[in-house]
Amino acid sequence: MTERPEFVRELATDNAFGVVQKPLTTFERIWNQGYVRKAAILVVLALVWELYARWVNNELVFPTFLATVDAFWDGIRTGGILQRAGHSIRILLQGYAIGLLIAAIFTGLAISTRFGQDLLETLTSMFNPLPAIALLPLALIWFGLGTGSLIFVLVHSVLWAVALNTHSGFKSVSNTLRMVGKNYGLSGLGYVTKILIPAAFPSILTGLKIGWAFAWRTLIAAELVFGVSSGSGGLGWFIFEKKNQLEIPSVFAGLFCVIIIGLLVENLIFRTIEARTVRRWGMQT
Amino acid sequence: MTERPEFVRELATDNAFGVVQKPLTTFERIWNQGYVRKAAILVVLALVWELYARWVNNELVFPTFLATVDAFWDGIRTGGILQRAGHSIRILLQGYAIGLLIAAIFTGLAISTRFGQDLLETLTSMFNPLPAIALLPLALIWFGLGTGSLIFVLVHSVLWAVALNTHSGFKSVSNTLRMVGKNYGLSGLGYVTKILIPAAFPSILTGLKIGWAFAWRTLIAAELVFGVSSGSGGLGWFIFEKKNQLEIPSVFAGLFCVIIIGLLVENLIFRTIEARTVRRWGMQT
Amino acid sequence: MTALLDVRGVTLQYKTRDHLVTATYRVDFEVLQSDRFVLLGPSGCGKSTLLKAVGGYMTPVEGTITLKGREVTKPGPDRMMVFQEFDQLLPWKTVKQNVMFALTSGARMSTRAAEEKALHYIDKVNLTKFADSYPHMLSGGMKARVAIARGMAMEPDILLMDEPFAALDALTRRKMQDELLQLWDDTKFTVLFVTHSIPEAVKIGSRILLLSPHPGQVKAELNSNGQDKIDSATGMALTEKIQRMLFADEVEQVHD
Amino acid sequence: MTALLDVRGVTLQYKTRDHLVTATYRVDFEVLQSDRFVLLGPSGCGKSTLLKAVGGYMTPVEGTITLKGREVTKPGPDRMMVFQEFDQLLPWKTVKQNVMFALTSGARMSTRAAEEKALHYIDKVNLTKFADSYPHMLSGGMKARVAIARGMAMEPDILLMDEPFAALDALTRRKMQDELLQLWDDTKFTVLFVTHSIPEAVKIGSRILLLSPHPGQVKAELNSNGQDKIDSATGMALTEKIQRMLFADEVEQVHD
Amino acid sequence: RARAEVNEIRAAQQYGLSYLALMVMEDQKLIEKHAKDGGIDLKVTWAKLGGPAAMNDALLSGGLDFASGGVPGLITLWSKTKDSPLAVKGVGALNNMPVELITSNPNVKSVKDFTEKDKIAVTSVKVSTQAMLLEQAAAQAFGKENFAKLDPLTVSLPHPEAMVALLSGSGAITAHFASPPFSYTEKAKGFRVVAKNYDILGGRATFNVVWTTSKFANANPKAYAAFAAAFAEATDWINKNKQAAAELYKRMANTNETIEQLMQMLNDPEIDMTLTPNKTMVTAEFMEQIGTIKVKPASWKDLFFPNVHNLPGS
Ligand SMILES: Nc1ncnc2c1ncn2[C@@H]1O[C@H](COP(=O)(O)OP(=O)(O)OP(=O)(O)O)[C@@H](O)[C@H]1O
Ligand SMILES: Nc1ncnc2c1ncn2[C@@H]1O[C@H](COP(=O)(O)OP(=O)(O)OP(=O)(O)O)[C@@H](O)[C@H]1O
Ligand SMILES: [Mg+2]
Ligand SMILES: [Mg+2]
Repeated sequence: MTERPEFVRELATDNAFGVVQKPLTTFERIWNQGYVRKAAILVVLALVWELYARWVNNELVFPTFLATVDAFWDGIRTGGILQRAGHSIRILLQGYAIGLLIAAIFTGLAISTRFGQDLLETLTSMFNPLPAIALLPLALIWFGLGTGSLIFVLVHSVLWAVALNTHSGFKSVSNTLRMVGKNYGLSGLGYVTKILIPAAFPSILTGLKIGWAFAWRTLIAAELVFGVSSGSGGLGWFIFEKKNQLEIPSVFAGLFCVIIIGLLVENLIFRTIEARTVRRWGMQT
Repeated sequence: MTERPEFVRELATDNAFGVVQKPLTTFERIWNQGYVRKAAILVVLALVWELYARWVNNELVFPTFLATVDAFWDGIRTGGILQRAGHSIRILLQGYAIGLLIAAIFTGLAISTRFGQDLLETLTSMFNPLPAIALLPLALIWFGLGTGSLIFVLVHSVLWAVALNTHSGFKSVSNTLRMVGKNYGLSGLGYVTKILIPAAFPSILTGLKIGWAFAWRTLIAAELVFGVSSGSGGLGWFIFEKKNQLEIPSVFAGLFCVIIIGLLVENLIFRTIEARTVRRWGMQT
Repeated sequence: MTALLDVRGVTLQYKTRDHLVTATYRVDFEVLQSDRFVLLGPSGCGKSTLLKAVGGYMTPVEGTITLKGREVTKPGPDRMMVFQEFDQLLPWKTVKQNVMFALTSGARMSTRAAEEKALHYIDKVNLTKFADSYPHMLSGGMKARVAIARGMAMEPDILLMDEPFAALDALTRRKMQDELLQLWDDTKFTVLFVTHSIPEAVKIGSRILLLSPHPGQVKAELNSNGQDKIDSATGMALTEKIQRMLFADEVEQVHD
Repeated sequence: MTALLDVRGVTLQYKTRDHLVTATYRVDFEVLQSDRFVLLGPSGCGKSTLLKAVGGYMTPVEGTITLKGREVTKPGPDRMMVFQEFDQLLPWKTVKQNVMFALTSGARMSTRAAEEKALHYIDKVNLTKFADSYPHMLSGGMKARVAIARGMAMEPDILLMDEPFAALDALTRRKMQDELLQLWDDTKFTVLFVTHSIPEAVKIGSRILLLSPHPGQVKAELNSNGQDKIDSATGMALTEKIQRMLFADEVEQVHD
Repeated sequence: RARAEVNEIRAAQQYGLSYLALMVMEDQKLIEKHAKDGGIDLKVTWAKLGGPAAMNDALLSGGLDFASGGVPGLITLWSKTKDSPLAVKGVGALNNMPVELITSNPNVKSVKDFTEKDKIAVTSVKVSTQAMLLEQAAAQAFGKENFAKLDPLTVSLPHPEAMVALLSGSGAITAHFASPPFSYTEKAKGFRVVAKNYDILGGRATFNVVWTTSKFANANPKAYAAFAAAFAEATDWINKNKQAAAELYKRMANTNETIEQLMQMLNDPEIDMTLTPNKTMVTAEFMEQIGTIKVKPASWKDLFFPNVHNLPGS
């Protein structure tokens, strides 16, 4: 084995470090756009819906995609589906916000005292499995009929899911980060908001998403049961009414509206938050 | 400033390192038991319930805790509340299991391909906000009246919450652990089960808890819609029946049963899992 | 002159479900004002644990830790800590924000003053170009340097450093050591320093505590003037003396 | 003799939302069978990145990496990696299980054989007493040693080690270095080794690659026989020669 | 060639004494008996459903053969399906039952006296039988075009909750459009009846009906005939054996109501268990007037299958 020669080299200068990119094909470049892929998925789903509905061929049970879009369009022009949706969203946001607030208080307590943690765990395991109907009597006592009761039920559907996720996120925060936070002399609210919340943000975001979805579910279902007075009424009521009149395409139009709102919220709001926070911070890939 | 003297010491022998404990008072020792604190919380809650119900003083709206326990006891002895609960739990477990399975498939896809991720994100944001009523027509077309449809609705309530949590957990797994897993030549299923799942276990556990709770909610509510086909019917139908018979304490006894099951499952199953996994591994405090 | 930090008979233990680990056993030492106090000892002997106890993160099962005459019960910004772990930077803040945040919330400084100071120390650790990068975009050594900058910028009563230079290359390490000594010359702060390197201990420390292997007990306490002074009695350089002391029981074994 | 590992004109870049960081620029080197190849360079110069690229975790934007004539495209157990990070152990497995798992899934060994081998190497890194502890119960240096045991137990074609000894005290470090050389004597495996310590590079390495500061470029490649040989031309010891080369531009600055 | 008939039929009840006839059919296996008489073997599956939504979906998707519910529900279904092969029609009525608007507000003597302060509970706003009765009452009181005048006062509330809310005097509602047994309890507490379906519709009126699709009836004439015969026999049996019927109900519904309470209902002269559809056309005409259905049936016989055409319906 001959010894390899040693060597010393000159370095390239600073301005030589350009970006070197392997070129992509046009298809790759387009396909790399998330919204293109998602749009493709949506188109396929719509197609499957259309074809399956045609095959089922029962407008009264499962209308086609086109009939639904038609009814949706109609609902926008004449049926005030947008006002209905607006009405629902208004209530939803109130319930969501209050739910988040209470979840914040509970998890704040739970993280700072052992008793708070026991309390949160016990309450969550007790109340989370209870359906909205179980709250009806209390809701009626406390808020009477109407928006108050609806919001109460919404809070119930948001609160526990968000609290569970947030609390579990808090508990998973690395010991080192906790120690760093304490080192700065942070405690109580400052510690929670400046250390725990950002550190547990991926979990919290998931909680927010789940809470958001379940708030919708609950709202739609609850509008049928709870104190809808005929003047107002949101999307849930719209769906129920149309269902009773057997205007099934309109029923699906109502649900379609929920789906669209879901897609918009996910892609405009949650994605943006994700990109600006956890993704940017390297906390999620 | 006088220089401090240097020194060299003899070491104590190995057997000197006993456990040195500061003694705890009896109260502290008892209070340190989690179940004691939780029992205390439960007692206080029961007391609050009892007192508030007495103050409201309206058996038809909000029966007292004692009346509920009485009715629960009665339900066990004569009303077959336990069989009803058993019936519900059987269906619930089926729906839960299937939901978990599908969630596993979806997240498995989502973590291994970019397209899978888009698919999961899109489907979740579309379907998660839809209430069970929206699935009624499809459920009936596919499964007819009966358990099949109930399970379908249950799957819907479990699937998305679990998938969201699991997926977000997977995405938060540290880059180093991912690289270690890949280094062992793991890929596909092995990579997911041996690296991602344990690494994301805190998130997954939260998903399981939320899924469990929402399965209950959905089941109770769905049993009202789907009712009973041939046979006894579950807890949801029991509650509906009793409500129609205005036996409000029995209604609360049904809900009480749900609460007790919730507490049992949390404290016997989920706590144990937690203690044996994430807590033991130092992944949660 | 009374001690700034007085560690007296401190036994530290970790209790886990199935284990009880004694990390240090009846350790005592005194750190005086403006000491550069070095903890030296083999891996796993309880150096980090001791530092955490001084930081207020652990309560001794036996013995007391007093700082300026008051018993240490909880963490605080008067004892700024540089941890051994790479994940000690807040991932949601850039390099600059990480240092600034320590200053604004720990030292209660105004944003402007904090920014100026932060940039000053970031420059000292040679990371000006990366001031706006997030921690996950840094190499291991760069993260360590940010933590050092953060610790130094705080200018605390006592700085607790756990192997801060372990991830640094020879050149950067020397620079950082010099910066630390420079800063000490300027402000005469007190530092409690854990290291694995004997030459570093000799260079940085004014007083060196040697710990025995797990569980850590005090083996010796020595003075240093930073020059690897020759011991008059034995004629050995300090480095060698320490080496002998630490490796005493092992030398034969290694040569087997 | 053809190269086992051939790194040719490799440029590595990190693309983030608002930054593009070039970590290494057109680096080439060849690692022969049974080389103990050391990467030496200042903090942030791209050593870890280079190692990750060889590990198959990063694709060069320019240039190629070939192992045994085949281009590296993905990670695999033939290139066992010891990372720089402390969190490289699977937290849900004990020390023993961590090593065993690598063997059973990476090297496809039977459980019995894996257990025996795992215990053997755990003993070599002096952690027998902690074989049933979980990683979160270990000190920084102990974690590093488990990772070393795991890497060595795998006996891969090529072992990639990123500052494995940085967290170890002088004594433990020396022991580990000796173990590594001992193992090399036995099995003549190939190792690609990143370190910050020049003496360590000289002791461990048979060939040393010097990298320039960020972004890393090849500055020199030197031979070593582990004895800190005196260069016949300049009369300098190898350590000194390397020191000069690395610090060349900086010496005045440091002395300012 | 006649296609072979189904060997299983599925029928659904809702909760309450209204559906007693169906319970009798289930308990005494009357359909099976009549099927055997007609020469086929039939398995019958009974479902209990909580509400009309599942009922409709199940029937229209083919998961259910016989559904039951209120009159407006049948009329809507009929109108929506009359031009399709499904063509839903009634098999027969379950009963005539009084449905009464009961108020706790002493100032309300008739529907004209309701003010914005009042809240009227109906099972669901606008679409339920009760809501439609209220609209008809309003149309009679304020003129046809003002049929919706009282709608803003209505709130959706299931019967049990509504009754509790009324009795508890919480003020959440001041009136409840109730059916037995809830109306009994409320009247017993001294609350006043201000309107009643029998007055609004002009006589005894059908409350609940059983229906199926023409598709099913045409394809399975024997099974249909067996159901119809069983239905008739069950209705007959109840009228002849009230005590036994009450006991049967108590057993089947697993209720704690006493036999006396049940007998009180069965003996109530206002309640008839009869197959004959009554006043269905009044509702149908009203629904056409307010545009809920586009075309009304030419006669009540359009709404029902021929097996009840010989009865004195309306
Ligand atoms: N995930 C990342 N995203 C963006 N840039 C990165 C990332 N990881 C490393 N870098 C950059 O790449 C360069 C080289 O990093 P690398 O970790 O390879 O350095 P290193 O030589 O290992 O340094 P050290 O000795 O400090 O560990 C650094 O300038 C760093 O800022
Ligand atoms: N969280 C923990 N739970 C249980 N035992 C622990 C924990 N952390 C450390 N130990 C144990 O305490 C002892 C001392 O650990 P420590 O981290 O203080 O060592 P160290 O001196 O800093 O070592 P190193 O130089 O390797 O960092 C070790 O034996 C270790 O096993
Ligand atoms: Mg340590
Ligand atoms: Mg590195």
